[in-house]
Amino acid sequence: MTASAHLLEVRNLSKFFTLRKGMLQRAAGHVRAVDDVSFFVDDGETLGLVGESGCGKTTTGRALLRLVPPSAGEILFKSTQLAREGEAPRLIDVATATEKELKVLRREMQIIFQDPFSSLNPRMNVGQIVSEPLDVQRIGRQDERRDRVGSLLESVGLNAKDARRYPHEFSGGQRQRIGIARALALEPRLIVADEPVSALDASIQAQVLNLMLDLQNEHGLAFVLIAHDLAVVRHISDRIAVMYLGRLVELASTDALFESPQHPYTEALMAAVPIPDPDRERAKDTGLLGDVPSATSPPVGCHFHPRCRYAEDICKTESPPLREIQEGHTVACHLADTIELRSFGS
Amino acid sequence: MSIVSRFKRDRVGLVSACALVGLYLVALTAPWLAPYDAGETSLREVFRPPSAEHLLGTDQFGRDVLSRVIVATRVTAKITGVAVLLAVVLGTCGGMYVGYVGGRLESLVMRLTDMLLIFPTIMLAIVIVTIAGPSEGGVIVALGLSQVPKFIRLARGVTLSAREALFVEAAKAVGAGRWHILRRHIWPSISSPIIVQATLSLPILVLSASGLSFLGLGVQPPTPEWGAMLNESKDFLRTSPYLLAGPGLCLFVFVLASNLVGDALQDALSPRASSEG
Amino acid sequence: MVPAGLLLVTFLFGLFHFIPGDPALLLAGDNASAEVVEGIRRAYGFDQPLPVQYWTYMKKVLQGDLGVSNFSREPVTALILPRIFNTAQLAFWSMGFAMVVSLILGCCSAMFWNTWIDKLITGIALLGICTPVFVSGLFGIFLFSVKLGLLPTGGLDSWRSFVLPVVTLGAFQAAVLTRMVRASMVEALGQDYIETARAKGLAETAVVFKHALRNAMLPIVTLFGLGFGATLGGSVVTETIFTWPGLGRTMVESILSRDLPVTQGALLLFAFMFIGINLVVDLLYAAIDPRIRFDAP
Amino acid sequence: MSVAHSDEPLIEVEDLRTYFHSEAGIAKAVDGISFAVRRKKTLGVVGESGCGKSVTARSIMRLIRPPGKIESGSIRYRRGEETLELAGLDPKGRTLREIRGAEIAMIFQEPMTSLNPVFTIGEQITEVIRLHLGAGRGEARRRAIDMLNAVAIPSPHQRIDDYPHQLSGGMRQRAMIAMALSCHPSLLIADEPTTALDVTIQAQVIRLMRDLQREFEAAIIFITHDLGVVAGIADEVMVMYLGEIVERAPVRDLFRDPKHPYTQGLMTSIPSLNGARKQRLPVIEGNVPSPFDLPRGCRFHPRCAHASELCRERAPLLLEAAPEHHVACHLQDPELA
Repeated sequence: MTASAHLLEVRNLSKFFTLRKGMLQRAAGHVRAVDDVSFFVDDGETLGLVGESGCGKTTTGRALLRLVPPSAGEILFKSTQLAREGEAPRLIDVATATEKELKVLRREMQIIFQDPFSSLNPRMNVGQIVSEPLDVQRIGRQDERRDRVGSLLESVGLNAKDARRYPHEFSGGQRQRIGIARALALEPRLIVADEPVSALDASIQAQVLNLMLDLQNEHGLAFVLIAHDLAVVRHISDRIAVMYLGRLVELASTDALFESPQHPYTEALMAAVPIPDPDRERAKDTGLLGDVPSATSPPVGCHFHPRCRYAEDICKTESPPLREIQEGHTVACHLADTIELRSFGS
Repeated sequence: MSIVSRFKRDRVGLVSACALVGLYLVALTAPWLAPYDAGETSLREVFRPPSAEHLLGTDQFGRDVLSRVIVATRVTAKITGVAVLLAVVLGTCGGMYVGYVGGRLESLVMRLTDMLLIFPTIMLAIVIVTIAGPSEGGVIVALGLSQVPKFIRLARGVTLSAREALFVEAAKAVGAGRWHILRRHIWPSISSPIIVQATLSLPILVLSASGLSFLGLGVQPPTPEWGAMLNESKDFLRTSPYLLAGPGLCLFVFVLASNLVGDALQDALSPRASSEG
Repeated sequence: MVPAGLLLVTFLFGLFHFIPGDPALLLAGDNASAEVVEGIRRAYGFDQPLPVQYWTYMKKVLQGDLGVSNFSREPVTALILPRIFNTAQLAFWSMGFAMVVSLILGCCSAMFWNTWIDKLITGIALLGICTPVFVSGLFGIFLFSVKLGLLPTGGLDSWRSFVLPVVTLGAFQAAVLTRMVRASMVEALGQDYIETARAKGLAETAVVFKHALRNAMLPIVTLFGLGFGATLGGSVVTETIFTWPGLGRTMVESILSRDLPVTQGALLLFAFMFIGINLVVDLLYAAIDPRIRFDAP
Repeated sequence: MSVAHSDEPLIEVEDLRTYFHSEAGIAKAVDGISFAVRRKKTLGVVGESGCGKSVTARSIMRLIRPPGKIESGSIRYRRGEETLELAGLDPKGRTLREIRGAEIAMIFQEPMTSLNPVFTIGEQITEVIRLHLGAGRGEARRRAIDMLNAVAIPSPHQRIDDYPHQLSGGMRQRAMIAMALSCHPSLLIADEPTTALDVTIQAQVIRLMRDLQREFEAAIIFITHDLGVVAGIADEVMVMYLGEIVERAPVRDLFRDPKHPYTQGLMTSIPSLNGARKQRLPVIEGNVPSPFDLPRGCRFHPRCAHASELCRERAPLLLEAAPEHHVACHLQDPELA
């Protein structure tokens, strides 16, 4: 394995949940929350992961850090911490890493959460919250940690004195900054950001997005940004992966995806984004039918076919494989070559 | 606003907390406080109605009721205090453990506690007393064990919800181990609901302890106990109804005070109150 | 239900063995001769291996044979069965009283939340839960039987015998349940769908008694189930106060006189009553909660 | 304020103040707002959390619960020939109950919790039909099925007997809309009706509401925090900040030419589908102040890049800066600028 590999490479990741019923907890069915998903992330880039609720994007994000143990697949991370001094980084599979390795890996991959209210322990003050990673990993002495917490808080736009205050004294945007400071404490190289701005007001959302961009520029951080808001994802992602009912349906660079979406679901998703322009918003046609089907019994064939206006017979029986249409642009649609989809490029 | 200051502003809670503390002080100093020896019989002084000499009168053996009531405070305080402690320790440890570990053991324990919870406290206590024998120790064990299912349930519930909380996931994401999470995140969430439940269990235990004694299944005579005293008094209702007053009133005050303290603590510690304040 | 029953019978079987001392000695009494004890040991099969004893016991219970009383030498079943009816009557009327009172007071309290009506009702309920049945019962006897001579002090002769026990036991449960009904109703009245109901133009009574109460009924059914159990438990004390010829008093007397077969039988019947109530509650709950009714496969 | 148009507005709110009294002080959730809703038109209300947009809606419905209270102001509702003063009515009284659900209906953000879980959607829809239209059981059921059909719920004959938990989020919100429109109200108040829904479902629901408005000829007050959503449905938009209206204009004027620095800030700070990528967004600095501790002068001044001494001292009035375009900013006041 060479050092030139991607920072993170996910191969055929799957996560099944077993539904249990009754007193004896018998297995009553499986939910394929994540179904054979593959992608990679390079150093310093942002990969956006979009889809509607229940598409498996959050489970994917948690599986990357093994907060949810994956059912199958590999999650290869290029670790410098686990490599020997002076040697090339070592590729390690997060899915099968030992507890010890995992703890070291935590320094290199971190997560920030959607809900800035429940992700901070209300009984701990901000200083304790932000220094928790340092305490757990036993980094530095007590006073060094305190200084570090101060500088971390300042780097996310808060005051070092805020360390003595409690989460409920802060607004939503400020809490999200605290969560980011905690994630930054270990100087990770990859941060999984799970809907980091969707609980925030519009004017605060921009502040947090700016902070993420600044941090990326300063530290060369890589992000996996999980979000349902396409405009947000487009704004800070280099490449975007679209998920539907546990499967990856399209993956491309942001520009390519918007200029020539290849999957009808991507098109529908883009068309549904509300645009703050009365004339364009009213003129547009959002022709997506019906609701997202239940994840416990997804449609046979292409999961999307009952809602797809282009669907043909083959879509009802055969599941489309993911194939590369252009370099770096993959799509899982039988009809990708035959149908003409709208462009959303500027 | 802090919990202490919220509690302090609750006048009723404060007064009842003082009353409860007062009762425990009485319990501690009972032998010195009692004007007479609680066990001293005097055949010349049977059934004296309340007077300056015997504020609550004397009973069928000529014993001073006031002194007996005071010493009984000590008995009740001891029994219920130790029983609550037993239930808290066993229930909290058990509940936290099964809640955190989960799996088969958890479902087994929870099914068992669910089953035990459908039996009223006094029935469970009666069963255990039947086994352990009617004595002070037996009553303590019976009452303590009868409350354990409640605490297991509570501790497990809080542990489960804390375990699912995002801040625990965040802690796992920075590499925190099981012990760190239990100590730093789960234990702090669990302590206040347990304290509230313990205070709310106190009146139930006081009632059950005196109920057992009333039935003759609790503390045995001649040890003074409110329930047992009430049971004895019932044969002399026609002639000496004043015998009811002392133990009845004490029971009422103890139960009222502990109920009010429990309610006040619940209000002060509930998350709703802290988010509004 | 079946596993619970099995567990119970096992437990009661174990009762003999949990109790310190020789079971045969217990049955025979303190001053029985060695031959008598030995005879009992053989008669009861205590000399058999444990699994055999267990199997015999199970078989007997299933056949309705709960053994013979140590003292009266009557079959336990015959001794106990008429008592169950008396206890059931007491519990039934007390619980009925408690349900009616607590529903009315609890709903009133929630409807006039934080007004003087609410405070009055919660105050009365608080006093109620702080007065144990044996205090209020004795006081009732003193007032209505001794002083006024209106009602009998105990026993079971006419409808007048019911008044004091039912009211004493019922009032305590009513106080406990009023607080819980009120809490459930306050909770239900705080939900979003209440705002929807008000936005539809419904009168406040329809909002409270249709939309809120129907939802609050879910926890209330459970509470009433637990309350019924507690009433049965409370009947033990109540029967002792009012010398009521019920199962509870029989059980207490048997414990005091160490009449183990009777204790066992009474406990078994009590336990089955609790389990039965629980079962009814579960069924009722499923019947009124559409989320359970329609999720079953 | 003069009414420029011949047709009189359906609802006229004047200087409405709704405060919440608590131990921490008085929260002025709505503090002196005036606006009008015209028949068959949609008024969009935009603002961030805590700006008072939901409290405004609930004040009109008189659904404010203690410790909240309408302190002053008037809400005039035109009902045929007469004009009713909603702010003066008894919130539990008969007149208001006749209006609620029948003439003014409301839908809420969370379709899961705002439908009663123990009644079928049919029972919940027929309840309001029978209450206000006096219809019989069969007639009400027929109407309910028609309404479910109108909101595009597939196989309404079966769906009508479903409980809320058996429907998806989008279907539940459609059922809510069916319930709200079932008595043909003249005003529908929609409080963030699409916020809890996925984008594709949101688009469907908004389209549905636009179609239904034409069919049912109802006026709508549409509350949202999403400028994109409001652009798609409103005829007129008012932007609220900390209990006050900062700008009110016809929808095209507002999006073409936002005049208040707050409105401008909101528009530039959201990422768009065609703007520059990976660049810092222009932001409104700082946080929304606590409602218990409102800034003096213009409430937006601590976050405003153009704030002057005047802004710190004196609160601006909502004035007409262009035809029908009202804005509350000293910079737009010709006498002061």
